[in-house]
Amino acid sequence: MTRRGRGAALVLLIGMLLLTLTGCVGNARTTGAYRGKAHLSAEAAISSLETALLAVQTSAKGNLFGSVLEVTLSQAEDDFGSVQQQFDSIQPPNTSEADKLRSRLDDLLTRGASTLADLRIAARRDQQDLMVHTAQDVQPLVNKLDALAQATS
Amino acid sequence: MTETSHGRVLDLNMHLLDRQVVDRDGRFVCKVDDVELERGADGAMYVAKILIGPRALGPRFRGRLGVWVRAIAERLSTDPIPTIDFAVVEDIGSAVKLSASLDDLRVAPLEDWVRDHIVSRVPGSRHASE
Amino acid sequence: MKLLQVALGILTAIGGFVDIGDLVTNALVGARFGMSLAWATLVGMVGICLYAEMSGRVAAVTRRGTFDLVRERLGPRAGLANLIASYLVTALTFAAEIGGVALALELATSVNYLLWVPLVAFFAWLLIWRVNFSILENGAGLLGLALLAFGFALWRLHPDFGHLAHQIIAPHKPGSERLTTYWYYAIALFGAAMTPYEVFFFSSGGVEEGWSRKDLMVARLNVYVGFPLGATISLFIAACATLVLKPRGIEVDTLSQVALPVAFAAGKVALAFLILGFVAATFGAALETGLSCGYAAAQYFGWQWGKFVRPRQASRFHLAVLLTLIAATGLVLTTIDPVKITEYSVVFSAIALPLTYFPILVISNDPDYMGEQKNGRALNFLATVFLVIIVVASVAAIPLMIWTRAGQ
Amino acid sequence: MRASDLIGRDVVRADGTAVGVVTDLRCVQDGPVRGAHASLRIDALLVSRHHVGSLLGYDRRKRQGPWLIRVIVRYLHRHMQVVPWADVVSEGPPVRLRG
Repeated sequence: MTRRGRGAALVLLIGMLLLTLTGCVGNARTTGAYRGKAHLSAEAAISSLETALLAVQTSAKGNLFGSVLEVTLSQAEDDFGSVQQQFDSIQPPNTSEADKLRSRLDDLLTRGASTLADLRIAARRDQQDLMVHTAQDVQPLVNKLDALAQATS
Repeated sequence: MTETSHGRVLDLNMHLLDRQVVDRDGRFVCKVDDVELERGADGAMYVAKILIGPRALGPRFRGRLGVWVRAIAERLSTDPIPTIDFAVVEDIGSAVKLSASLDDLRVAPLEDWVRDHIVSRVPGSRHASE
Repeated sequence: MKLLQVALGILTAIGGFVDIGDLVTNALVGARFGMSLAWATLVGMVGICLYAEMSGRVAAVTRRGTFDLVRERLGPRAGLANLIASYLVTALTFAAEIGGVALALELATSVNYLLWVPLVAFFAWLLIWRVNFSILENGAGLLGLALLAFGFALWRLHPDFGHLAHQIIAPHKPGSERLTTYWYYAIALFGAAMTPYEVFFFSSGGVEEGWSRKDLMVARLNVYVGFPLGATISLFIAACATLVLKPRGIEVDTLSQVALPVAFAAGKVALAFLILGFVAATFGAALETGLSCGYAAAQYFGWQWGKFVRPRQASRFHLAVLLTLIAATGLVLTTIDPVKITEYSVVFSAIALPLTYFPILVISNDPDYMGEQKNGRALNFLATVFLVIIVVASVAAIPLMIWTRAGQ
Repeated sequence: MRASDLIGRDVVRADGTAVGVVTDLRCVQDGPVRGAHASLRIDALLVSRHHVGSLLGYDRRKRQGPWLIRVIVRYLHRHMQVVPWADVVSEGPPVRLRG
């Protein structure tokens, strides 16, 4: 490779790296693309909810330190929050199907976020029973997100 | 490297250039960044000195990088390029072994500067690891 | 006494094998692909054994460090390009390890990892500055054995081992994943198992300790027994994730998710061991990567390097390590997720691998240097097969990274 | 003159036809004593079409393994020749050979 070629390759590499690192969101021009993004968001949301649920279940068995529980829940909440934020920032195409999908997923994400916040609060206050009780809301949410993910795949 | 009837044979680029130089106590001195050739009285060319440092290595990078390295290094130092005379070379093996001591050679101004101005000021720099 | 020494070496090799890259990548892949990519870890394991054995032998016979020889065989220009690339990858891994230690401490204390980062960095520097190398290596390696908690958890999960084994032997890509993503993660696992810094570090240690041919037998034993057993821990991590995380649809992007299966299956004591193992493995690897950055630069330029001389006598080496430490710590403090740094660092390791593997392969065949100790025919055949694999993985990695948007 | 000035220099015959570039300088340790040992005398030039892979050593050793690398590098340097220093008329650049 020539010197110039190598320099160009390096610039290209760094550019591509930045692109992948920032993981840009942007617009979804077609309903199909929007469905694809909704699908990915639903799956990521499921991952965070299931993580929280697994942590609560493990903690209820007496298998988890308080510190690990707290960290896991707050990370799950953070991840969930960024999924929600990313999905909200996508400009949906102007179709009724997209609008319907958006409101459905948006609703689930809002409920999920508040459930995760409740779990984190209960965990920090050491209210084990309340936490386990709140966690009962997670499974139905996951099921609905799963149904949405199936429908958009 | 082979021995012939009239002396050892070695390929300069492959067996000498870029090889580690160690002093008589096994301490690392430098790399053979380049060597100076001298024309003998008989007209033949002989290896005279090891050249050290960015001003020796820079030109070997070739191209623009070589020019840059050399230009920057020349701006930073106007002293003559550090050298080691081949008279103190004891052996050429997987390293170039000298018969002299690192302390007498004074060929690494950057090492001296970093030692005197930075490393020596950090507590514990004079002690061996525990 | 001799036996004890050999056993200690092997145990250290096992505990020292796993670092943040193995922890994250194996759990991540297990949760997404089950055991269908375990073959990549196994291929990487064979590769690192070959590579480490050759470079250990080269170090013992020539008493020269890897980059010393790289410059000699590739010339100053290609050698410099090689140094820069390998240095950057190792420094990136260094940052990932520092972040990993901080994340593990966050799990133990629930204090935000960013507050731990400066402390971890300072402590790492202090140990590099003051503490003898074998203590560092053995301590981190032995404590790293606590990661066997993954094995205990796996046993407690009562899996159908036959089924897991079948998934490994007859890999089948999950239908929901694209083929490009599958191959991208195959390269990531390969890079995680075959990180170049392990080899710089291993052979530089050999040069410093003045290995002779007799020590070579012990080193070989460490490699051929310790590394495969260490790689088994990687498989345990993947299996735990396969059994606990995958059915729940959990995608791994935090260290706590790596730990959850163990707590879930084996309880608090196992979890405590695991966190200890996290800290030891990542901290040990942080020291190794930090030193490796210094080794690489010092060996290329011919500076005095190493832990056997006083810091005063290896000023430029210690300065290089310190500057790298500052840069790596700075990178982690930008709040880029250390787990993300790790995911990239393993792929970049795979990309940079041929740069050092190739010269080592050539030198281990050099009759001037190696004499009777040069590679045999069978080894050369296997090493050439791996050269092809390594080059293909390296060349394919960047297009796959772009195509799959880094495995999304 | 530095060794690096000579290495990489083009080599031409007296009639101006190109021979290749200098890839290495073959030395014999039979010169006048310098310090405790005889000096290294440049005895010959290794001349090939280009540099790539020359330092790996396969161009001058017939049996160094592994096979795959050897075959490739030896093919790249199939035109390599050893030119005695006595044949050099001027060091150039370019290096001029007699006859």
